[in-house]
Amino acid sequence: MKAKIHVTLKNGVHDPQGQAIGHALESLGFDGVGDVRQGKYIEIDLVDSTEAAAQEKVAAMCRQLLANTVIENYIIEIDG
Amino acid sequence: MKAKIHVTLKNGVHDPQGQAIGHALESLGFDGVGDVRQGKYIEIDLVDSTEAAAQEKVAAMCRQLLANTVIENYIIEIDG
Amino acid sequence: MSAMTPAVFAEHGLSEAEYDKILDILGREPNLTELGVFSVMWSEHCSYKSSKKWLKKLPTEAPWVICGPGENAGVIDIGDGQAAVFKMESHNHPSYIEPYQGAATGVGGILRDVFTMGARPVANMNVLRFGDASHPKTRHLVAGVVSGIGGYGNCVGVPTLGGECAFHGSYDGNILVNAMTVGIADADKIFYSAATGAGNLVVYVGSKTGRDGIHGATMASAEFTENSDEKRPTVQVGDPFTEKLLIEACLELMATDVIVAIQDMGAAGLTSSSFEMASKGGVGVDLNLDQVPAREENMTAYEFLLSESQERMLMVLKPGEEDTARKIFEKWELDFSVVGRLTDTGRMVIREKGEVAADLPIDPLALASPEYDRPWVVAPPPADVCAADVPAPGPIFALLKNLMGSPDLCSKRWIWEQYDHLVMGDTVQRPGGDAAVVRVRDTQKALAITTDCTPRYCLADPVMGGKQAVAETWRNLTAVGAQPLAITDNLNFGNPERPEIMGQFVGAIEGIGAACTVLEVPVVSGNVSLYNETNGEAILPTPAIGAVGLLTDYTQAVGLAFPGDGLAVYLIGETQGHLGQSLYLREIAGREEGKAPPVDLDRERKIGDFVRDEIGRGVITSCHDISDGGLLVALAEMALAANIGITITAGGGSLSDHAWAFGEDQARYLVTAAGKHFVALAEVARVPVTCIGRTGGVALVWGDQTLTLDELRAAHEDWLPDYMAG
Amino acid sequence: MNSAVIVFPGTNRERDMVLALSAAGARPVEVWHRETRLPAVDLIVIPGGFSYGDYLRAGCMAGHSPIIREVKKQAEAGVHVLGVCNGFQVLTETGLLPGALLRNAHLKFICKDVHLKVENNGTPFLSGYESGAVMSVPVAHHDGNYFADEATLDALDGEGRVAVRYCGPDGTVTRYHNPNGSQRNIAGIYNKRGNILGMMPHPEDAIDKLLGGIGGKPLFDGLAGALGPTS
Ligand SMILES: Nc1ncnc2c1ncn2[C@@H]1O[C@H](COP(=O)(O)OP(=O)(O)O)[C@@H](O)[C@H]1O
Ligand SMILES: [Mg+2]
Repeated sequence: MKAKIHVTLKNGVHDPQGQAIGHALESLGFDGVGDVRQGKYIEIDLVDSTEAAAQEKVAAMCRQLLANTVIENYIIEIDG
Repeated sequence: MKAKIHVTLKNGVHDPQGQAIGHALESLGFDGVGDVRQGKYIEIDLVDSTEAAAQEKVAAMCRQLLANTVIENYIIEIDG
Repeated sequence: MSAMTPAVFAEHGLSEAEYDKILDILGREPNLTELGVFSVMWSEHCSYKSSKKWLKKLPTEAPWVICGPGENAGVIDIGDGQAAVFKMESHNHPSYIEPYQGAATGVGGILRDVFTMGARPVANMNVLRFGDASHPKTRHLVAGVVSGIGGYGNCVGVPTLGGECAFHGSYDGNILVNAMTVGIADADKIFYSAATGAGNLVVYVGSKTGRDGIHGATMASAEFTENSDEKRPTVQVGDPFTEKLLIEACLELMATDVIVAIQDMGAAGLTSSSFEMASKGGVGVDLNLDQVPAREENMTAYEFLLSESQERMLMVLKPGEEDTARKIFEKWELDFSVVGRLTDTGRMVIREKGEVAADLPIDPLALASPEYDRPWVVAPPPADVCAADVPAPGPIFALLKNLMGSPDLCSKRWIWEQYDHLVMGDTVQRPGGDAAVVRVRDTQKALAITTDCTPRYCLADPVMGGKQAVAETWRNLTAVGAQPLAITDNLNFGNPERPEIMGQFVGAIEGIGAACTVLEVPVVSGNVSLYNETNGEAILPTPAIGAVGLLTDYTQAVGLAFPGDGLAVYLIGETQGHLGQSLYLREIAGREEGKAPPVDLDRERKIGDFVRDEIGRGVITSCHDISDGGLLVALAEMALAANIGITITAGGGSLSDHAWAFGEDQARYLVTAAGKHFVALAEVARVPVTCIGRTGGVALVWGDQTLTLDELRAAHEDWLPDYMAG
Repeated sequence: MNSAVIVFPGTNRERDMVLALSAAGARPVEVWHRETRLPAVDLIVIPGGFSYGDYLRAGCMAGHSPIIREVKKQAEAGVHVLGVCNGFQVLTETGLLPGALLRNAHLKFICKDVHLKVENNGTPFLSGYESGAVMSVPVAHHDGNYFADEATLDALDGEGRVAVRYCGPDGTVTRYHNPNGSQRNIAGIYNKRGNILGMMPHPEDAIDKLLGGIGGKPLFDGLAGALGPTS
């Protein structure tokens, strides 16, 4: 079983990296580039048998380690 | 229009961040954690009108800037 | 209809009496934006309402002080037309909530205070206090804070040269992160914040403004929640890259002659910077928020004024000079916007979308802020601890090894190896010694910098603890051969509304003031952090001191490593074996008791002046002051630094061994000296001196005890990395 | 000889580098990244720092600066190019050198003295050292973990293009002396032609006995000696 996790900055939290990427894309000549946000993408192989168990475990991982819920949101997807 | 880009390390490229996460999860008491890989997730707002145009443009962005193809793969998804 | 209910101003941290004062000043009810402005201007953080009365007692003057407290940072003369500019500031609460960003933005903020005054930052320091090592949150907080400090300082390219880090259960729910920056400027090109000249333009530069750090409590008002489904984070995210550009752009602009006044936007952002600048210069300001670069859409006046977005500055330019300034900021790809104009009305008029969002008199807000004389009591002095009642559960060297591997005394290499301490190429003495030494580029001079505080002494005896904190920094500078010049302080205490906490505060200030006077190191800047408590449990009183000294010739600096084999090692100062409040008592006997060691300031001065003179003459060739852990710990540190052992030939005489070895008597140094006449020199100067042993070999040897350097090093170096590895 | 030190937004070791080059008589001038022309120089240096904050990937945004086109042109024409730390990262990002620099294996920024073994002193860069010599210089980086695929590593080794490796004080190359996880302990590499050197450690911060030692000094003196007479 595989968990795919997206950790992104909450709305309104300053994202200097995303901003710098947007800037760089512009100076490379790409036009029509609006807001750019950068987050993390984490894949975890799991040996759990049920999707529900995996979902719950990964949510705990996110709260405890993978995301800083003061400034970040996370989305979990479990692939069977 | 929004582009969602996943940039991940190629197979065979050592991923110390993913490994460290795996280690940390174990020491937090999570069991059954296998391989962990960490990548980047980038969202770009685009003003392009067609999905094809956006796709092509973002692929160019990835080649030129967003991914280092020596070590990274990228996947692009365009949301209309 | 009036929005001003007691609940609303209470949410803004204003008391009823304070609200009445607002009504008096305005002659009407404030609108919500105005109330927000009052709330931040009159917050403890910005107004110093509990501490002001006492801060005035600190000595702040000396012939070499160019600018004392009251500006963004203190400024002292270091000769040859140059000045050192420095300050320390706390970021305790944000670092507890989000350790990486909290610590990082703390570094960013103090850097801005220093380069705002025209100085190029050349050194960062940090004072850290964490909870007990066994507390479940401690490891995570240490990791986050250290990487945040490094992440910011390393990226801006200012070396982080030292600081301190200790652990105690009183910080479990309230860590301390105090950051200090030192910069160098031309003494005749210091920039101040007083805005003058009605008609002059007010300019905003740096990053855009977002909704960062607007206090959660104020969000309760419906007006500010309608656009946000998600609770807005009060954490600010630092952008060290933009800060680096801001440093370079500001210094480039300062080299031209177009700035009237400049101020960083720190706590309370646009509000406090504009009010302070206007108040100091006695002018009014018309501000147009439509011109403020915004990162988010539909920001209200309230949000613009209270945002604590980072990496922003406000300046007043000389007439007709916008283009010069604009060009420089465009080169560095930073936002630049004319946001207002000075007036002669004495009022702050804030407009948004053509409407007046706030119209406030400046001086009453900035100057007539509340000032409290809070009740205070002095805690009864603790009973003393007598060495005979303190056990020595094992051979002295075994105890030494335990102490050297304890959280407070272990090597902090794991921390400072994560800090770039070499960038700029002027680092003479790296972290790990008594004081950092950094060369002043293109001169022979160097600055010596150190931070210190012993909170357990401050708890036992705030006056003595205050004296000791200053004396120890003074000693640290002396130990590298520098002439101490001035200090900055960061006064971290609990809730000042509790008389016993206020008593600690008052006592510490008295002690700091006394030491500053005798040791001739005025306070030129500082910061106060109160309400450091969780669930009614206050932190140990922690008045952190940052001190700066001068070496006229950096090649004369000495370090703590023994310079060679076969050298006599001398103990300077008197040893009484004071074990009260010692680390030995706490770590070995598990007791936090006793009186703080007495500090005799005149003796400090006499002994320290002798040591410094003999370093300057090249007689003393290595030096280490004796502090936490006592004599043997200091000796062990010198041996480890050199990888040279020592055979100890002295002993405590009438003192018991553990009191002699680990007592924390003040005003002491260990030195090696060149030439045969050192003892005679010391005797002539009436400075107590004893030869305690001779360097050589690869172990510490005392009578029949031996401790190899390898074994000692393992205990000393491994604790922190092992702890952090979990 | 004359040298140019490229400055990007976020570069922060240009002062150190200028000091070291000046001390060796290499007459450095700083060149802002937006310039499109370089002065006539014998050596181009891309110094350390955090160009563009190292956002996205260390060195990647700087690799697209206008001046880099000119650096490439000059390098092709045979001008010597030295990239240190962030400069090395820029050189790999632009493809002037093979491989990539990943996050340190222990994930932490690391600032400390390391020992380097001179593997190939047959270029102006390392002509100031004996072959096999060991120098002590500091590292200060977060992303110095050198990676390349096996074929590339074999080629680097086979062609003598590994310039310096992390080692112990006696020159032994072991995993224990590897500060960042770099493959084969690689600290610095040359391009095929030998006129480009990228290295993570900072020789410019080791040119003065009283400020951390002189392990890096022969690099600058050697460069000045080898490239000096031509101009
Ligand atoms: N404990 C203190 N001792 C001396 N001066 C202090 C102390 N606390 C604050 N100050 C001075 O008061 C002024 C305001 O401090 P602060 O609000 O921290 O400045 P800023 O707004 O620049 O962060 C500064 O000049 C500072 O040096
Ligand atoms: Mg300030």
